[in-house]
Amino acid sequence: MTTNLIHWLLYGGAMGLIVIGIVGVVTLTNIFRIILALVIAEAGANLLLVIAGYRFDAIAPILTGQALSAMPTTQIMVDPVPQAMVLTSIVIGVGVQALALALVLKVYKNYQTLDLREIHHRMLADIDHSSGVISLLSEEQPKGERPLPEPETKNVLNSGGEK
Amino acid sequence: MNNIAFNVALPLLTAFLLPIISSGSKSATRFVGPFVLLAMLWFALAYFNVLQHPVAIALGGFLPPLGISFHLDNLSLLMAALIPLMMLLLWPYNNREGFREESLLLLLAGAASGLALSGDLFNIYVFYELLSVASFGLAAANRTAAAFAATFRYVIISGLGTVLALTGIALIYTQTGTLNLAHIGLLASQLNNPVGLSAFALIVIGIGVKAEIFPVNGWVPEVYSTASPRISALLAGLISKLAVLVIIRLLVVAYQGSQALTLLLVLGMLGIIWGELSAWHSKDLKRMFSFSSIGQLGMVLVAFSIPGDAGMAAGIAMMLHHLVVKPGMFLLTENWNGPIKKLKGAATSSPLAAFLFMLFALSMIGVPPLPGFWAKLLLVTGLVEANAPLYIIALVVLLTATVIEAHYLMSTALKIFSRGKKKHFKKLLQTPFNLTIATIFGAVLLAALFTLTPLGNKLNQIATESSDRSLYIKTTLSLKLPPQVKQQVSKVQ
Amino acid sequence: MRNISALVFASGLAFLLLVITWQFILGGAPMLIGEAILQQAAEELGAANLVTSVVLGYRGIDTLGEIAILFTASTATSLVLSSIAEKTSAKSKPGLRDDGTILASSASLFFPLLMTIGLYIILHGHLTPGGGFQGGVILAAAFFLPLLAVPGRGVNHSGLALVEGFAGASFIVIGIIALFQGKAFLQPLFGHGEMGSLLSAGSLPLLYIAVGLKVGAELSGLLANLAEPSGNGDETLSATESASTEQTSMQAEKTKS
Amino acid sequence: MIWVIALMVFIMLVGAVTVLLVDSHVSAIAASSAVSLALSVIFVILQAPDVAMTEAVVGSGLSSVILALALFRLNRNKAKMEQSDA
Repeated sequence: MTTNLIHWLLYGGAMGLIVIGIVGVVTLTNIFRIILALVIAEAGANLLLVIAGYRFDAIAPILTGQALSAMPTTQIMVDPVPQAMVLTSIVIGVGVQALALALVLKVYKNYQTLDLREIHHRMLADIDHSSGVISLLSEEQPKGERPLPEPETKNVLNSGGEK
Repeated sequence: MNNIAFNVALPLLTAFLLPIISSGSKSATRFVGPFVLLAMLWFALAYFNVLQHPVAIALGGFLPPLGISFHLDNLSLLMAALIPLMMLLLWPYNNREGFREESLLLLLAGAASGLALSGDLFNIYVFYELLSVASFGLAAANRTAAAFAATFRYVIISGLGTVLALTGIALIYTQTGTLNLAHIGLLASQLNNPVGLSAFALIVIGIGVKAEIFPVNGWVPEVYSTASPRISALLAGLISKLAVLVIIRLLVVAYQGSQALTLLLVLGMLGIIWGELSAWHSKDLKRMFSFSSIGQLGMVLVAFSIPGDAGMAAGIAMMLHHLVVKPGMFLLTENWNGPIKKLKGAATSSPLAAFLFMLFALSMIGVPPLPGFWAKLLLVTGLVEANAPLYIIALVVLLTATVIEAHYLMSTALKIFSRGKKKHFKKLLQTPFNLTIATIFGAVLLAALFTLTPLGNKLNQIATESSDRSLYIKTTLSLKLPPQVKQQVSKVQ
Repeated sequence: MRNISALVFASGLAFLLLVITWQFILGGAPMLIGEAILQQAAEELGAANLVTSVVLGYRGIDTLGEIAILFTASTATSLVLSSIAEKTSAKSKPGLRDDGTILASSASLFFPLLMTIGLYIILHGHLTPGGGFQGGVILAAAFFLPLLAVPGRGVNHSGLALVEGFAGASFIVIGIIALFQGKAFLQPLFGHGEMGSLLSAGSLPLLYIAVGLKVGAELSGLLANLAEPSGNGDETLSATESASTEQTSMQAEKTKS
Repeated sequence: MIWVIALMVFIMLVGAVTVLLVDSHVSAIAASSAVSLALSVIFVILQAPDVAMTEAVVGSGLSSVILALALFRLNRNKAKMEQSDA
């Protein structure tokens, strides 16, 4: 009974973290917070992996004391493979997180906002601008809240070297 | 004999050392990258010549289900050879800013080779992540505000995909207790349940971020239109195919049931519809090509969802065709950056570019003698022969998409060939480099036209080989199953 | 509209995951390769910590990929954060607030302590929990602490790059040496030694030292990059100026040549 | 042991929800750090000392430092901007 309960708790915890994290990534609008949500979802996936290698009444996969001389050991150990995988994925997660934060810094410096929707609109406007197409999204935008940079009407292809 | 590992080790080694090399001599920095790529090409081609039947290589000297193995067959070696080839074509030879972009490109090459060769699920995940992070760096390398914002969205969508893929791998591990693809294939019956199938769905959507699969391709138009055309060409042409390769490996080896195929079919159809309709509406070339890339990859997915050799052949043909055509098209946008309306008169300022555009466009639509037609023909016959309601719907979607494709590409072509002011496109003559590369892609396309029969034979051979599930399993596990695993497997089955 | 589709996606996913949880076989996974590795690893590799045998032995190329990912992330981060011309020198701009001498002296007190702990953890990676990654992170902390305490102290980026490059290269070179000895790529070298002693498990401790140094150097570089201000925004093209980057960069190239 | 697990799972989930809902960024970073700490306790219980150590060092240490540094720079940018506005 307790073993069942522990299983449910652990699986529930892992799945809960993944779901909370993904819901956060999908619904949040603050880009700094989105990164935090992503970190949480990753933690959930890591926990799921470690649970996959767990066995009851087993010890950690490290040989100590007597076990060192008496190989192969008689004691049951937990699976080392998922643990190695999780080590890898934790470190990967931190690398991606640092890169994402660097991008956040740059995006904030350029657009002065952390709101993903606004950033998205301004980015699309920028792309339209750079490709010479007038914004297609003007009807979707909250009118009057903040004006978009006026798209230039002159030909971008010619104005390239002017700066 | 084990030197295919160099294809992963060499580029990574060079990338690690590049900062040191560049502080020593700037000119060495510029030559070492292409040199390493040439070496990779040589290793891959050397194997390609020798290989009679698929082989598996145990890395670290540990036998496959325990250690990690590389799987070498015609398909993976073809990709392993195409990676350095494409990189050489799209290498930033005129880059004078520093070593970082070269370093990232080399890391991309190493990761891509690993992804193409690896036969281990978690190893694939690691290389996929490496591929992602390198492409983030390259996508942001333009350093404009829009590029940073687009890359940020790309990172977040990829991060989401990573979590999903990792969850999928964890689920597969709970069901089978192994990570080696061939071993998973051996235990495929364990995966024929809701958990196994949802693991497949999670991995497809997770890895599908790079393959531009329907629900997770929001980054595509933004990144492709903010990154430099060379990087867009690389991401759309090569990297997306590697992600597709992973998906079909998993499909062939572990998920032969119809549900997995249906999932791919539906995702592919949605991709076609969304991509082609958006391309139809887009007003500038870069975004039109990005959206049409989504549509094309949808077609690739639909092709792979056809059961049996026919689907495999059609899929590989579509894949290779897209791999040649789309980079060429992206390279043309360097000079034609701007709204389609303003492309008037482009043909008079550079007839060669206009001719290339026409060639690529016609091939992509599938006009008879061109290679694109034969690829699409394989796909259509495959769909007809599959003869199930869903496949017929897919056929209708495909043909409608082709009509839409023809409409937007041809109306663009009309703009290009119509009369207009010549002065807009003066720059075209000043940057002949990208045009040269695009010409090479065009030449490859034309060369394929004249060698259709041998190509078709080779294609069929590759397709039969790579859709053979038992061959894949036998190849890897013939390296001898460790005794404990053998016992357990016999117990499970 | 976008929000609704996102919510539908998320709730669909949540439902899927919950269904999966319901379907789980309680009582654990089959553990096919795990069991086999537990049986063989000690004999094959001679490392007391079996997780280390998996990380560096059975799945060595994963670890190579992983340090490559860290390297890529730090390269990409510096590409994103640095200025194009790389003219702004870090030393002229204090990154963080000055918090006085107590912090500074305690930081320099902590430096050798953290270094020792980090190196200890790296060196005993094949015997006890811990290893290259954990030790590397602690090394990075040791380097970063003085930077935090004494603002304005620049980081020796070229030194870090040197450590980073050679540590990463030596990991691969150890792998290639095995190849030249007629073994497989990344196959452990040397004998096993006596299980449980410091000098055991063949080349695994060497690999872990390489991993530790590389992780430490890379994370220090990452932290330093994030802590240092990279100019005042003049280096990136602002929103309105970005209209024709490609053309301008082309122009710039032309003028250079 | 079951109580420890239950407590840690509870802390983890509450922390995760806090990360999403709390207003201040600093609190959110603290909450995510708490999630990592609870997670590393669970890893210890699950007989994964290596992973627990990594999670404690990387997840609740390094990751929080990186986040805090980024936040620090964001705030400084904001302050600079407000100055120039005024």
